[in-house]
Amino acid sequence: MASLIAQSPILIIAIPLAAAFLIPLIGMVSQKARNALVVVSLVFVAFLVFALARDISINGIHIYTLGATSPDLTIPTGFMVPVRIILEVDGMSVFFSIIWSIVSLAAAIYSLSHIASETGQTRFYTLLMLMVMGGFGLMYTGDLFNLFVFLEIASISGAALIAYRTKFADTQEGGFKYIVVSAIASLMVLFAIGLLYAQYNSLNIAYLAQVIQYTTLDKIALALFLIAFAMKTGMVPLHLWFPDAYSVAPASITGMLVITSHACMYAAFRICFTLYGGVINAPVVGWIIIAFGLLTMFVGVTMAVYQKDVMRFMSYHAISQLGYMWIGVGVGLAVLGNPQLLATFGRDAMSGGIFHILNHAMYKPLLFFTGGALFHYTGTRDLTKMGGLAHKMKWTTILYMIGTLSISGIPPLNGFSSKILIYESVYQFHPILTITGIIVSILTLASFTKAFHSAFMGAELPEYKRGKEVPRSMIIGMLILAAGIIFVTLFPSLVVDWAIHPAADALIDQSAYINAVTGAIP
Amino acid sequence: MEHIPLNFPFLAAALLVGISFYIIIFKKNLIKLIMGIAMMASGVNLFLVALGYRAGGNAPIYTDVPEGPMVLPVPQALTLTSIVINVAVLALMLTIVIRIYRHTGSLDSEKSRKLKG
Amino acid sequence: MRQVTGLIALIVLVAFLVWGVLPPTMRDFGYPPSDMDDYIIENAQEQTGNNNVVASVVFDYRGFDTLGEATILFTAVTGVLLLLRASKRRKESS
Amino acid sequence: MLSKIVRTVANQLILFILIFGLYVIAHGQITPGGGFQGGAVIVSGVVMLLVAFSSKELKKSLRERVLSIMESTGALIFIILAFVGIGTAFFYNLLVGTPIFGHIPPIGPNPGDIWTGGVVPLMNLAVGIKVVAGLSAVVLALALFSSGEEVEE
Repeated sequence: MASLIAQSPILIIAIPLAAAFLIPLIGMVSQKARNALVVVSLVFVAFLVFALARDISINGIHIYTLGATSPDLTIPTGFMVPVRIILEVDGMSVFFSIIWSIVSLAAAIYSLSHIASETGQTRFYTLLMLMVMGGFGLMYTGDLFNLFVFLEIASISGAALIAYRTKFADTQEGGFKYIVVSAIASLMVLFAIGLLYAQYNSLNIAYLAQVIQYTTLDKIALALFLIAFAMKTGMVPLHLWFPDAYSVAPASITGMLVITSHACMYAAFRICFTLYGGVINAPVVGWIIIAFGLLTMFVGVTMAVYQKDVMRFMSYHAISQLGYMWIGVGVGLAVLGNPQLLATFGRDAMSGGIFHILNHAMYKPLLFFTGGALFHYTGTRDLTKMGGLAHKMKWTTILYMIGTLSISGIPPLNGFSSKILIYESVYQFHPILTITGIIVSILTLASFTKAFHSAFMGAELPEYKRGKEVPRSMIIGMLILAAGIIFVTLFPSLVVDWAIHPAADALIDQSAYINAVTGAIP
Repeated sequence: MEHIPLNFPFLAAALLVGISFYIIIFKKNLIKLIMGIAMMASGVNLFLVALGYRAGGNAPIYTDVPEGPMVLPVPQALTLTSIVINVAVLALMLTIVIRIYRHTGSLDSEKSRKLKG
Repeated sequence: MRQVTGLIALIVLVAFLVWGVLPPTMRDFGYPPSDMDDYIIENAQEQTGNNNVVASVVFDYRGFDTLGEATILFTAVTGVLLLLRASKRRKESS
Repeated sequence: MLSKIVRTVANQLILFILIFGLYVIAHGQITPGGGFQGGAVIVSGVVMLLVAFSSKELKKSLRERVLSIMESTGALIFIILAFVGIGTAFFYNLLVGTPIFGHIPPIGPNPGDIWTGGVVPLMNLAVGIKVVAGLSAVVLALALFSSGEEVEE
């Protein structure tokens, strides 16, 4: 067991990868065996993630050096600089990977019947496992170039999966936009990595954080990193591709894409707090992030009000919700250099932003999954053509209501607990942030109520009289996420103490991350 | 090869990236867009491999190497990785464009934009 | 409008890139800092048994990147074959 | 399909391309080259065949199902080679010092010994298989699709 935990960072990445390589071979023999492999490997990975999380909460940061004579040997004997690729898992990484493991498991189970009528399922599951692996790699790696590689894996598989339903033209366009945006973003990341490598001759995040000097080149690299990751997360004004890509993918993939954008957000935090944490001009960068976060929040929700397509409508809400997280963490970044302010409200603001990531990662995929269920049942995404579906789709209706109440921040659901944490803390930074947040929240509730009314309420439409509730595996997939929401709702303080605060502290405490790698210097 | 003034190789890489940005922002044809991205990738790869050059260095392969310093191996490895990655991205992009062409009969990014926000 | 914003973004970006790679900001071409690389050049033969230092970086020191790279190729191939698969609609028409 | 001259020349030339590609793959640890480069060389031969013959013709000898199996196998060999070192650490090069590819070359410039490199030559081979299969599949699928053929499920 101890050695399993010692090896777990690499196993969490390598098991989905090995499964992805095996799926094409097994898929030729038996479809059931293939589906079983997908679910079993994801369950095992989720188990490993939880075991690793428990270990990290006890023993601190987990290091794994690939190819060294011992996994703990970060720096070769008799040398000062890390040479090999190092996986470094701290509270923040493990927090994101918990989310990713739950959502990917739910998405895989949901897919089992959601795409059951389509062709090319074997390749679909291969790409799904590759995307899972890319996400884990992105969260665990401690090496900049490795981060770029995993970013590419996640985005290429994502693009192919968005374009999965080839018989529609809009899926192809969505996939194309996604891959173009990803390609440009990752090339910008690569250029920035080149700029850092040119000066410090290293690619290790911890070592770079130790020696970085914030020269002009470093500032250009920081700008490139932030623009690229903002582009990938769909921050306004770089959001135009976001609804196009998210609305056309199979619903299970849309749920996973939401978490991919969170993973890119994680990468942006990693760059700002860990890589540049010691030298960054925090108030300026913090205010820039807050300003764009506000814009994102507001533009997202106002665009969402007009949407008739259920998936586009939810995509714009996803953009708007991402704004909350940027604001929460942005406030934390803005006061990073000031320990007193950080203690009074900065840490709480960051915790609020990170808590909101957890909540959003539960309810937004749930809402997308219910949207997918509506599409599965009616064959359309147009809200105006739906109506009276509550009569037939009882489970979906209940799950949609849970998601709606949660996203609008209605007490006592989990969306409320994170939003109140953000509101209280950012109010001390600047009241306007809280006021905008509340307005956006009200608009969110209004538009979701409207959508609920038009899809589920009213008389039963004649064309939807026949037909049954969606298949069982789709409901199980949604129930996993609903269970997560209910768990967080019931035990918010437990979750904050065990998951959120360690994650926020891991971001603030840059020196722990550095020492874990370079502390071994004789 | 003595000292090269004004960092010409870096400048060439930066200009390649700049030209590719021009193509990506202003050209409407999807194939041209893809060519822009391919060019950007070349620019970044050129930049990476130029980072590893050491004045007067040999290739870092010990088989029958002449005396003298060696150029840095890591940027070459990174460039190799990056080239393969870009090949993969381009293949997928071209596939999707072929699909779009099948559906809409056009390669104009303005015409094929059916989705309106 | 789109043209103007595009042009401004382009000029700013190119200006920053060019400014970034010219001498005062960027180090001179051909004289890189090389702690990590010197270690690899010196020890590659002994530690990995490779004459080709690049191969030892690609497959040993940074082997995980190469696994990722092979994975990306695998992903792209799977994606291409997935997207070019015979859809049901095409079967009906042909 | 091009003229008979082109087809005959292509038929002869493919052998040389194959040999050169295999040479580049096999000597990856001592000369410039390796799995990716050698694989790309061989795929260039496949592209030549594709130009000389038609994609329909080529499909008879290169089944996509076979290519798919080859690609998965190559990738699996690679990841297994990475996994065998896990007793020490993932990607640990445990063949160095053993009789199989384990010779340690004299430090400094030397004429080169093919039995060196540990797992590197094996990984080169795995990557070579993978690249050949993968890129051929892509090229073939694109060509087949453009000429209106069905691509195998």
